Amino acid sequence: MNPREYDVENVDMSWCPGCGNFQILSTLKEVLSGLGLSPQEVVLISGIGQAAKTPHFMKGHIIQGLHGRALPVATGVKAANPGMTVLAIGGDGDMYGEGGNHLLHAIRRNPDLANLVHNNMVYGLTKGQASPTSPVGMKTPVQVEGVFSEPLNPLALAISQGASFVARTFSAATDLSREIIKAAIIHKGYALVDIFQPCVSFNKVNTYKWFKENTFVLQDGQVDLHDRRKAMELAMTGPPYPLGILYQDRPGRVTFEEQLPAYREKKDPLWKRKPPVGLISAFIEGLR
Amino acid sequence: MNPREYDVENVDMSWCPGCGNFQILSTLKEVLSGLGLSPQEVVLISGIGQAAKTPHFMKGHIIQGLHGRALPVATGVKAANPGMTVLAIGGDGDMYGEGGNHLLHAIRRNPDLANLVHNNMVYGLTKGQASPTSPVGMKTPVQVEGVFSEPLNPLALAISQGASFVARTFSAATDLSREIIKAAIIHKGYALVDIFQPCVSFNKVNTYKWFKENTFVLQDGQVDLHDRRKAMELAMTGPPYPLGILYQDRPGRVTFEEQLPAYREKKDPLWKRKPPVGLISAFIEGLR
Amino acid sequence: MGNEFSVVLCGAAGQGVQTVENLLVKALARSGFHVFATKESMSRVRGGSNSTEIRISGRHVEAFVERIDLLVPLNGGLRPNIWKRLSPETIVLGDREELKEEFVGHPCTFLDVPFLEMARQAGGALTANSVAAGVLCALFGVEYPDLDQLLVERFSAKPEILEKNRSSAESGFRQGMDLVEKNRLSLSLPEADPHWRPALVDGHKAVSLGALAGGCNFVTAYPMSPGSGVLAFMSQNAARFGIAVEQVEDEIAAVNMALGAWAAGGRAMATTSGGGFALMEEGISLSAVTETPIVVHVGQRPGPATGMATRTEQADLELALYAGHGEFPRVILSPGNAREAFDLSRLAFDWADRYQVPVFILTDEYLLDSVFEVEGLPVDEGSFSHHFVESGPDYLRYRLAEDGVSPRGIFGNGTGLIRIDSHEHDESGHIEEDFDMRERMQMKRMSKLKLLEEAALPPTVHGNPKDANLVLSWGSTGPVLQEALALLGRTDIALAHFSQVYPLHSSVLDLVAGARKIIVAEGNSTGQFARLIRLSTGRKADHLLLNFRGHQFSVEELASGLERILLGGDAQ
Amino acid sequence: MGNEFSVVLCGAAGQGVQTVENLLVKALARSGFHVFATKESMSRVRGGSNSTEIRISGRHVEAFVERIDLLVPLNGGLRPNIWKRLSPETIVLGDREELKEEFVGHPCTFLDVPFLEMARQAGGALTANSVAAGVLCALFGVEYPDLDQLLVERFSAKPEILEKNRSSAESGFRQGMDLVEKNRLSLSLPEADPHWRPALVDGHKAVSLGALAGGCNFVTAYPMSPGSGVLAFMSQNAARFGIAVEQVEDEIAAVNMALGAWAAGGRAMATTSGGGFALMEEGISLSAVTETPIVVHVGQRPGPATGMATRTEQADLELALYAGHGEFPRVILSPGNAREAFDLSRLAFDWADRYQVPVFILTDEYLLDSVFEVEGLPVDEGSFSHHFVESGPDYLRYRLAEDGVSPRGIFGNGTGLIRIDSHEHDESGHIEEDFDMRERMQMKRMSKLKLLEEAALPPTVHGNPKDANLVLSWGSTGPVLQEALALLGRTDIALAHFSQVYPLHSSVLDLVAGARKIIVAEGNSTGQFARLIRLSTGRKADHLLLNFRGHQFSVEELASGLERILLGGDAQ
Ligand SMILES: Cc1ncc(C[n+]2csc(CCOP(=O)(O)OP(=O)(O)O)c2C)c(N)n1
Ligand SMILES: Cc1ncc(C[n+]2csc(CCOP(=O)(O)OP(=O)(O)O)c2C)c(N)n1
Ligand code: SF4
Ligand code: SF4
Ligand SMILES: [Mg+2]
Ligand SMILES: [Mg+2]
Repeated sequence: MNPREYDVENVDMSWCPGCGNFQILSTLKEVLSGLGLSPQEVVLISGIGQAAKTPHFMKGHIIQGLHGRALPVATGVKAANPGMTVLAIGGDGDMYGEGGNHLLHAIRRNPDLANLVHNNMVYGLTKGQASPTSPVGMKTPVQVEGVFSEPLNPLALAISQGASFVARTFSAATDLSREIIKAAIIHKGYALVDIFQPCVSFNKVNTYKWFKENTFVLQDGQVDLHDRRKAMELAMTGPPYPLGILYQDRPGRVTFEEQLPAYREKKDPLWKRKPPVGLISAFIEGLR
Repeated sequence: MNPREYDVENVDMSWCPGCGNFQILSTLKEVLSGLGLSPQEVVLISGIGQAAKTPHFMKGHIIQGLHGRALPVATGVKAANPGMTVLAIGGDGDMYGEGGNHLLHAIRRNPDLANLVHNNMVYGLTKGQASPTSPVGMKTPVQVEGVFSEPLNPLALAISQGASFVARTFSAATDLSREIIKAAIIHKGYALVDIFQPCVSFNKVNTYKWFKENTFVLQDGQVDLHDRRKAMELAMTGPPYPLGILYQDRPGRVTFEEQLPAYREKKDPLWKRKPPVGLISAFIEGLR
Repeated sequence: MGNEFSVVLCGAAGQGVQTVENLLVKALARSGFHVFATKESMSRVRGGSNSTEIRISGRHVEAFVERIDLLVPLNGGLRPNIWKRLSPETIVLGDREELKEEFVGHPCTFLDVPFLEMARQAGGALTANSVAAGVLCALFGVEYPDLDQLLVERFSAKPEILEKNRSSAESGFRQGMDLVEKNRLSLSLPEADPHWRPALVDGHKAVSLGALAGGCNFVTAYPMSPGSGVLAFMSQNAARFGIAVEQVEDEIAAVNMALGAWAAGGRAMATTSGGGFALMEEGISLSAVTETPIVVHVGQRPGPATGMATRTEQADLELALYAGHGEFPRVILSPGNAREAFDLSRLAFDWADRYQVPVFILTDEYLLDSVFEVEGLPVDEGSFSHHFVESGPDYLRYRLAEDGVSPRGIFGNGTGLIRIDSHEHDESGHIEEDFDMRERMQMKRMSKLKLLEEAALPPTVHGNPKDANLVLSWGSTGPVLQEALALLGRTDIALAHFSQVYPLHSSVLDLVAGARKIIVAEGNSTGQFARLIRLSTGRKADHLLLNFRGHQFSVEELASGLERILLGGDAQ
Repeated sequence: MGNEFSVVLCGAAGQGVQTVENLLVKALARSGFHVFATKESMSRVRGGSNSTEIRISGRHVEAFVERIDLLVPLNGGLRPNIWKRLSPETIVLGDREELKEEFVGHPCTFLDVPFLEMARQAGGALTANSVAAGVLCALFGVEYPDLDQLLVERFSAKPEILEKNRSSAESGFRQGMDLVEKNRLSLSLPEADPHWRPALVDGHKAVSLGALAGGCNFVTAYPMSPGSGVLAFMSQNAARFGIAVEQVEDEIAAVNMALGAWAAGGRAMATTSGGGFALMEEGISLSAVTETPIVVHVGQRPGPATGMATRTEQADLELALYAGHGEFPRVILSPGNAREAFDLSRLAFDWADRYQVPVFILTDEYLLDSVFEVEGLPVDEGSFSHHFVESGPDYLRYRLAEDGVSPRGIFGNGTGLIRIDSHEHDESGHIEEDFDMRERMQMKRMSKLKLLEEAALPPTVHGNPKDANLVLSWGSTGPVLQEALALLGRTDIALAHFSQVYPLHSSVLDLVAGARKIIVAEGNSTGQFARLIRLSTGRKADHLLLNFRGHQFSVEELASGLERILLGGDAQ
């Protein structure tokens, strides 16, 4: 399939020229079309922020919901309609700030979805405040004396809580990104992809140059994909920060939706169902 | 000081006989009195749950607030009144479920408080549902086919995000608990103490016996207190689970309240202050 | 005592008062009596003192009465709310070993029944509750095999426990027969109807079963009393009915996951209480702007904040009415008994889907924890329909439909792409900042209110409201009020019970306009429903009968309150 | 055009329209003109088209007008809301290089000014905005040194940028003088008052400075437009004023941290918008039951959900009015201009502390993003007082005080222990399940409403409402309405502007009772304030003037709307 099938016409593109989001957008289109998925098979779910606008700029079913809340929405979608390919997309503020609790518990729940986090280490849409991943010392219009809190380490967090797939890439490393996002979508279970993404308007610290100089690509053999402890070491490494898949569960782990009683006897998505009136009546009779 | 000074008279003790909470309560009284702190110097802040009732059963200033929200309240108290000794107390549902996002970000913010989590691996007050730390397979009135989600690992979480002090103890190991809780209170910065606590009413899996059989006490020399990577290995270990202080920052890390501009020129708690009328007037004049 | 009994059992949490209630109510109903049960309990796992009231009657009853005919205190330390209700007519069946001198000097009739000793002899002190069940069954003429059958049904999974309870119950039954035969206690029983074999349904089950009948196939919740009874029921029956149930990390996840499920074609319900609902409000607003249906069950309890976790109140009406930022239509249903809870919960799903609005089922702890008898609960496939469409290539999620309802597509059902968006958007779901489009979309969403108003359910009116004094109530207060009016036996009072509080049915205008005095009875401290009536009709209530102590009104309390008002005085 | 100008500047986000506004308004005010500025912008960081209106007048003005006398479009792609406002009298100063044919055929007067070329010559295309500032200063008779001084004040930190802007402004100034001197453009300027030297305060600053004057020393927020302007101001001045400011992880943390700070003796404010406020509701309820003061600033924007992030609306009144589960008193303040925003924000802290209730400052994007001139803002120490006590050994946090206000102790201030609890509790703050205590405590908390009613601020009335048509407004709509009435010049209309909407001042009853027609003008789609008036007075508005397109009413729109209503027709 051609990535152009994911293009939308006449879209009012509201990202800034030069923003790393553009690279992620086109990579994503390539991956989806490369997987032979039609836009009708894909649900793109996001919160609020610049990254979270991604679904508006491509074809596919979309839900742009509330800031921070993409993951529970996506989990609900996947669980009600397991045949869809579900992606939860958002920024670092969205997924690690407002949505931090959902991240923690989505990891534990392990729904089969890919979670792409455009990590620009800043709040883009609200004009440049620190995000949970902003480096200590970074000055912003709110953190005028520089960020004080330790940056959140999303990969270590995910690995520490048993995430099924954990990876990091860089928006400008398009080949790597393509490979990783593809693997994340194919992966059965919750897959976190943290994507370093320069925000040219507000992040003057973590620029294209900075990301290039402060990352390295993990080579074959450098990682034992299934070793959680080793993955944790890598996740705690940096700068320079490793890019690549840090951890992936061996096949076989059951996903959230798979264990739901709803799919034990029938496999239909929920929209094809009617209430089990016979069973309900029988139950009520049992209450006499 | 005598721990009895922390006793309250005529208290309607609503915990079940045999509950691990009793051990934690008396340990806590011992520690506070042992530190020579009077109840007037201590603020006990909790959410909602059986563990979160602890402040009601002892002397001290208390704020029992909302389920899951003890940490931001405690951070606010400490920042407004840094002279107080502040504890944030709650259960595993409280701190790791509803309050998960605050935990993540309190760790990053590093206020000087001790966070005691009575981890009974179940929701006690609401009668036995799974908590974020319930083991896979545990059956409950809601998880009737057994818990599916991976249990949350609070220690690994805390260490992965740079927590300043991370420890685990067991309610029945009172000597160890005394030592650890004391160290956590003395420690300058955010200190997480996860306390294994049997819930005799609802958790039939993680009993006193189970905890005894599935824990071991870390010995001197087994831990390099300041090595985050080693601490992470320990945090990911178990069963049997290590008890003890897994990690502690070297002295010197600045706390949240210390970096606030409010305390740069004056050290008074905020209640002793009046608005800086001269500065405000001058600022307004500058707007002409 | 007449042809009707009010039996109250008290005991500490953990003493099994609950079990006795279940057994007894079922045994009595199977014996042809009309029954109703309601309980109140402290917020603790062990200890304290909880009580349950069981009414045994020759006619249908479904309200809390103050009066206690027969009291069975399984432990000492009765709380003031029980003491207050004792009268010289009250018979107490108590164990002096446990109660010691507690009842000495009280003007009730005390009969010593050695529950503890009998339980010990039958196998352990833990089964005093089954002894009590046995005694009471004997007193009310239940056949022993019927009780035994119930014990078997209940404890079949644990043979050892079954045996202990059986022998305890049996020994209790013998003791009861003894009391009757020795004429130490003679009750003139209501007449049993051998054909009466109701289903017994508490509020939790009624809401759950109604939801299931309405096609609910997805439940999300973070446990919170009293909303979590529905979570428990749904989890315990998830495999039976083939549904998805998830206990989530917080209420925000509950509402968002439910919305995701609806968007993908499921029929989801989040269940909670006021505090959890407060956390869901942003999500409710998301439901509104995205026009994604949602059903939320809110079991009310006293607030503010933690308030009284296991008690009842009707103080979250306005919370639900104005929940969420921005303006949008919604539906609030407020069942008064199990039948209404069932019917309305079913309807909630149909309306949510049909009108693409949030629908709230507003119950309270009293309703949820009360056991009602019902002849049956109708379930049929015919009444069910989906209201979504197959999407074509030109599908527009937010088509400016004339009636405000844009056909809703479901991912995977059709070729069209479904774009759901939380901003103001154009017809296709793209972010839109044009002021005119904003106006049109806001008007489109609000226009659904008209459809909802047309569909609204009328209140149930008892008596002739024309020129009479009209008492208004909503939710669980309705049946109590109805019995209070029957007790008063006055023809100058009519009653309107609202099982839907928003939007109100158009008949309310006439109803209220024609009445002499308007009295609103509700379980809160400020008269929230009275305010809604004033807002909708212009008519200010002449009197308010309010109750915010954490327990439902009693029949007697409402009756005397009304009497006082109608004697003059006591304007609000 | 008369003795007054409305200048509108348009440009893409990132083009510096904001900077021109700041410079120009200040330059004009320093030159003795009366000024007012208001802007509207798209929710994006770069591109799009935003606009700012600057009014230059010989008398005090503080409202948005539709009319554009002078339009300066810095880029092409004007949005429909601007096109609509152009008339044949409008003069456009535009750069044909940038605008191409955009204005061809439009009936306005177009003057080509090569902003881009001039900027390029002065050092870079990025300073076209300073060229425009220069041109406009020249047209309005600002002395060049005054403009230069402002440039120096603004760019002093970055010498290179300063120089580019200086030469751009200078070249613009010359071009402007040229236009005037060549008589291509002659404006009959309002008379400047050499003694008029106002302070220029936008809504964000007014709220912030008022809060500071009220003793605010702790600010918590999660960024959300438009509430985060206050966060930015407070952070940027935290060191100056010695306060604590924290950007937190979410709005729930914001409200809880603020409550912790108050409990410990701080004076904290959380600032947010409707969606963030929705998330705070459980926390508001915590404030209520624990009787811990809190101040929340809510900058309204259109909802539901994300709605229009950078636009304005007045649709969260009922959200604030009924926020939080359970029932409790609260205060809602709704300033209409900078002076009110300052005064009320100061008052908010005093009342929160004095009555131990949540106080909401309800503003909107329009108010916050508008620049008002004020003679001054009064700050003095005399008006400040703390309302807490030193606790003694018998201290009871929830003493059943007669007026409902139990003296509030602070940790560390005294020997008494302070027990703050979210359940229903006894006087000492211990969990209490007694029904009578519940009633007493709920009544105690509610009784503070009486104190709040007595303290409530009366509306500002213009004209004589007796037997006249009375227009009611609240918040930022007030000043627009006031100017609309002046424009209409009718004596049969009076106006009441409410800067406090809850509780309402008792004079409202008489005010409303005596009026001929009641018209409510507000920025939402359902008439929320009209509902509140009906609820409080029984009087239903005869007409509603509503605006929910995402922009404030204009003076002209309100004037013509009123005229239409008074000509008959158009009942709500
Ligand atoms: C409840 C709520 N709080 C705050 C906001 C305001 N808000 C919108 S986007 C955003 C942060 C954006 O940062 P990030 O998620 O990192 O995305 P980016 O724009 O950087 O891609 C915030 C705070 C909101 N929409 N909703
Ligand atoms: C917002 C909200 N949701 C839910 C509840 C109900 N609730 C009270 S305590 C509790 C869980 C208790 O579990 P935990 O925190 O582990 O404490 P424990 O009782 O086990 O000590 C819950 C769900 C609540 N009070 N508030
Ligand atoms: S603000 Fe930053 S993240 Fe947002 S579009 Fe612009 S460059 Fe990208
Ligand atoms: S329910 Fe469990 S945690 Fe709670 S008091 Fe009882 S034993 Fe302890
Ligand atoms: Mg970001
Ligand atoms: Mg627990």
